Amino acid sequence: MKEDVAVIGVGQTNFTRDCGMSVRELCFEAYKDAAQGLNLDPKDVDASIIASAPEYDKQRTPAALVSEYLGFSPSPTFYLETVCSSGTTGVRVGYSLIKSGLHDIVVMVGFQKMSELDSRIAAQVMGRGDDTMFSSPFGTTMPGGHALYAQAHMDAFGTSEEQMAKIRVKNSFYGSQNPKANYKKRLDLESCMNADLVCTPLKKFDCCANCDGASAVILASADKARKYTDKPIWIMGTGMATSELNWSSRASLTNFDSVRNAAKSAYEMAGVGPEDINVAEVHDCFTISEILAYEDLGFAKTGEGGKLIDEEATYHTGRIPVNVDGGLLSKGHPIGGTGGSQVRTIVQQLREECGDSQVKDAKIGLVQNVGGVGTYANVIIFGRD
Amino acid sequence: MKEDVAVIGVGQTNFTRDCGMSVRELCFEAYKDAAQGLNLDPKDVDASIIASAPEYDKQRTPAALVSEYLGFSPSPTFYLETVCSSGTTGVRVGYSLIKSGLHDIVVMVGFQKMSELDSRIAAQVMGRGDDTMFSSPFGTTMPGGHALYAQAHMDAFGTSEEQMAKIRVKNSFYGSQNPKANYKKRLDLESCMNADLVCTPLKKFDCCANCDGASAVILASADKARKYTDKPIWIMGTGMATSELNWSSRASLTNFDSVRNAAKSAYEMAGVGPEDINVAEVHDCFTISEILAYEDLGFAKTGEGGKLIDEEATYHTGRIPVNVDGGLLSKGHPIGGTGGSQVRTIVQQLREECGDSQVKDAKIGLVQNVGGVGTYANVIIFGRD
Amino acid sequence: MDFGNFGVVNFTKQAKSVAFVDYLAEGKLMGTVCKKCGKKYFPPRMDCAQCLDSEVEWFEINSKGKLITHSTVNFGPSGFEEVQPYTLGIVEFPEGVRVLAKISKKIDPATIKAGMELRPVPQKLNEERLTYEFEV
Amino acid sequence: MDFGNFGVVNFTKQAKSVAFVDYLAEGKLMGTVCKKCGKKYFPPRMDCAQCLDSEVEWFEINSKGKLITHSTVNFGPSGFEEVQPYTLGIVEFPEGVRVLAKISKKIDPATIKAGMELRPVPQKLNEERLTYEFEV
Ligand SMILES: [Zn+2]
Ligand SMILES: [Zn+2]
Repeated sequence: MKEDVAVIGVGQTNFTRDCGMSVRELCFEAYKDAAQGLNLDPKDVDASIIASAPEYDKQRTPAALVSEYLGFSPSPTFYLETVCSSGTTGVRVGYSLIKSGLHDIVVMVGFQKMSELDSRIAAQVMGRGDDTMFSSPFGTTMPGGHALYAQAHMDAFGTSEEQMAKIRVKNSFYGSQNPKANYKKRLDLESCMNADLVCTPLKKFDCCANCDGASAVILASADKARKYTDKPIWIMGTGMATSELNWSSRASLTNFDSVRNAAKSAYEMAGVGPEDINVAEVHDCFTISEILAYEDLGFAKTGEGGKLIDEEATYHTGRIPVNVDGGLLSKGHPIGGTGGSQVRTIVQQLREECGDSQVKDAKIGLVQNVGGVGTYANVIIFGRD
Repeated sequence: MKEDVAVIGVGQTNFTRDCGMSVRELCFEAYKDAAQGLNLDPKDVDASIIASAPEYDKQRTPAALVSEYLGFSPSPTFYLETVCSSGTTGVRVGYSLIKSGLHDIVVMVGFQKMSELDSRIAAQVMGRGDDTMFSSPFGTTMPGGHALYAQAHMDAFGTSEEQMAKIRVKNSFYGSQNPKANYKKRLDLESCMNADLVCTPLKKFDCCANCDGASAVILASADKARKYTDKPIWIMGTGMATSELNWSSRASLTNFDSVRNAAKSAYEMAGVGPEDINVAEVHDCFTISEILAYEDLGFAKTGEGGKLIDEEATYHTGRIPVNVDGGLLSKGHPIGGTGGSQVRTIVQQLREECGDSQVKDAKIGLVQNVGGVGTYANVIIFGRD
Repeated sequence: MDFGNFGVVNFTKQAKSVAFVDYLAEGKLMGTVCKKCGKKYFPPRMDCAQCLDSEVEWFEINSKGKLITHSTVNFGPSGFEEVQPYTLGIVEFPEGVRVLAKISKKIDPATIKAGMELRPVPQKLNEERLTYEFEV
Repeated sequence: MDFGNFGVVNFTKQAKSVAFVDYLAEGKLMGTVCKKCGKKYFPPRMDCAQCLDSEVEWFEINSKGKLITHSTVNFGPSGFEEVQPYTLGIVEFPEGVRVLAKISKKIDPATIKAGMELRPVPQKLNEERLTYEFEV
């Protein structure tokens, strides 16, 4: 195992519809959770990366404010964004800051406070993540964009609404066991199938909910990692890729090319393949997204993602456990806070701290985090000693 | 000289009050200028970093859009921000992406299109760069923040309004020779001294103007750099630091601690001192800022920045030439576009392409770029073979 | 005309490619092609990423194309309260480009299927605003 | 009360430190001190960066302090049209904190000088909005 850069701490706040806190306070809770037990003086943090999507908060340039509130100043800090995948972009850039020799300890804090926007303005803000000159004028939305992929996947491969519903049934099962999840109710197949249509073919329970939340990941060089923890989790590989933002330019509407490219880079760097992954967190902003992820990450053949959930292979006792913390669908999706929460779950799985949903003998874990409608993709592979 | 990461291309658009273009088109012009003569296929670009301040444009997540328009997809791209120093933060992070081994060629594109906001809303947006809970409620502004430093510096060291005016006289002299500058008029001491007060003690010509503009910097690993150019300009050192955003937390109001910390890191990494710098670009968003920069970078002793301009030591024939392209004061300040333009000037100086304002025998150059009121600081030191 | 005239809601005003909106006003949906390398672009653009060249010609998209995928949106962004639900579709045209637009309400949603033939029809939303949608 | 009640313009509503605004309504300008390590904070905060602890006590700032620097702003952000010009100052208090606020218009601007003694005076801007400014 390459032992260059390790995760030494992970944390998150409760994900909730209305946190009642200011952004700086929310970030503090996530960092405090991540730093727990580490005996890390804030002055030992060499740099911080603050990740979110900037449209939800009136505070301009929050990096300095969060860095100050967490006691990191005067060390460097900056803000970084790839919408919903901002958190893992922060982890990737944090890796490079350490591997390049610039820094030894880097903290990534991702957050979003979405509760102060009403849902229609939120839909407008999200729609502006599409090309505002040529696509937003037609009223494209985040669910609508994923629905275009869902419809194409159903037409091409016979993927069914029931298979999509089964994704949510699984994720709500694990969400009900996650004390930090926003949506804790367990859902059965019938409720998912009978829910209102948001945009064909996606129904209410096919969609994740926006919420408030923050997460933090503490990264360290090998030497420092061993000083602070006896359970370092190593970054084995990181891959990132982009798809064209424009609908006109996308070669495929039945998979995310960005995810395939990112996965290829990450597997190559880590020297492993999909068959070596013991547990994965994937970006299930919609149920269809988890099915696409199965295929794009190589857990299932193209077109056969639906079968994987039919076989219950992605439950924690299955062949390739996925989103056994509730996923975005049940945890909730605080844009900038999401990636760090995915990393947290994988790190906790590799440290064997996951109680009822612990995957047995988990040695290698994968995080896949997507920004926009497959626009950005990060795949990061983690391993333990 | 360490030959790890080189700048192989620099470019910028005209800086102008109203560019008449969309953001993607503006970025294209900057990149086209930077790539001129390089024979670089966009598919050879391994990653791109898009830098700006997000409050001026309705397009959400512009990184994907700009990356697509410039032909870089599917390579990774992300958005990054430290307000006015976003461009150099992008260059620093680009350095780390290459030095870490993740990428070989990284393009940083910084931009801002500010012309679609009226000036009072622009002032509000800029004021939100202060702490929105505790400072913005009092009507703090960018000029106001710098004015607090100017007043303190005058009270502590006897720095005069005339010394500040002389900074603008110098920078307007060089701005009049820069075809890409927004403000091309040459100003004399009298016009500067008699201009209207914006906020005491700063007058109209002590302040830079916001404008539209973009810049691009192409970075490469040593091997690739030599493949594409016979005039690589090396990154010798990069330092970055942050000051508390809150006025209450700042130890000094007569210098920028962030700049001092960033300079210390950059000098150490480069193995040089202020006496080794042949030419510098510093962040003169206000005339006082250039005086602070003289002191914080070690070109003058603390309190003696004003003397340096009295002695005309910072003209291109002087001891330590500073902002011999017009600076922000005359070029204009398109927030995210500014840092890349500073890097462009230093690279052109080290390549000896600067005509009338060329500094003789320039071998080592320095860029100092500040975000907010001394909140973020980048210092980057460049050298030629 | 500027980009503010295009679509139900638009957040952009200035663009070098503003002729796109002027053409729409004349009833034409247009893309661009790079004079140097021949690459076709939709959405239109005045700059070619391949050649870094900015010499382009306009071409019209007015054939029938095939619907690739579609979705009926029941909850739209602010500004779309009055028009929802609406159906979005992506159509591939023989001109070699794909286009996203609304599918006309004249078409019964139950009959909308991948592979069906549709053509783009420029139209006025009101005195100031222009768009295009897909009809049979 | 929430943070929306503080200042001429405020963009924040929710915060754990909202008692700051309630104290202002009672005529008190308050900071916080960490119960564990004794670090004093202004602006107040409910969390200590040094101990990662969230047990704090409030303390009042009501002494005379010394003006460190000041500026008269002639062009303010939107929302400040009616109140400009206004003078901002930073005052260092013997309580061990520095505070930014407006200097009262009762003070002749020509007499404002670094080192002068000022005290913070909480006040109502109107029925809903609170602030504090510096007076002699
Ligand atoms: Zn071409
Ligand atoms: Zn404490």
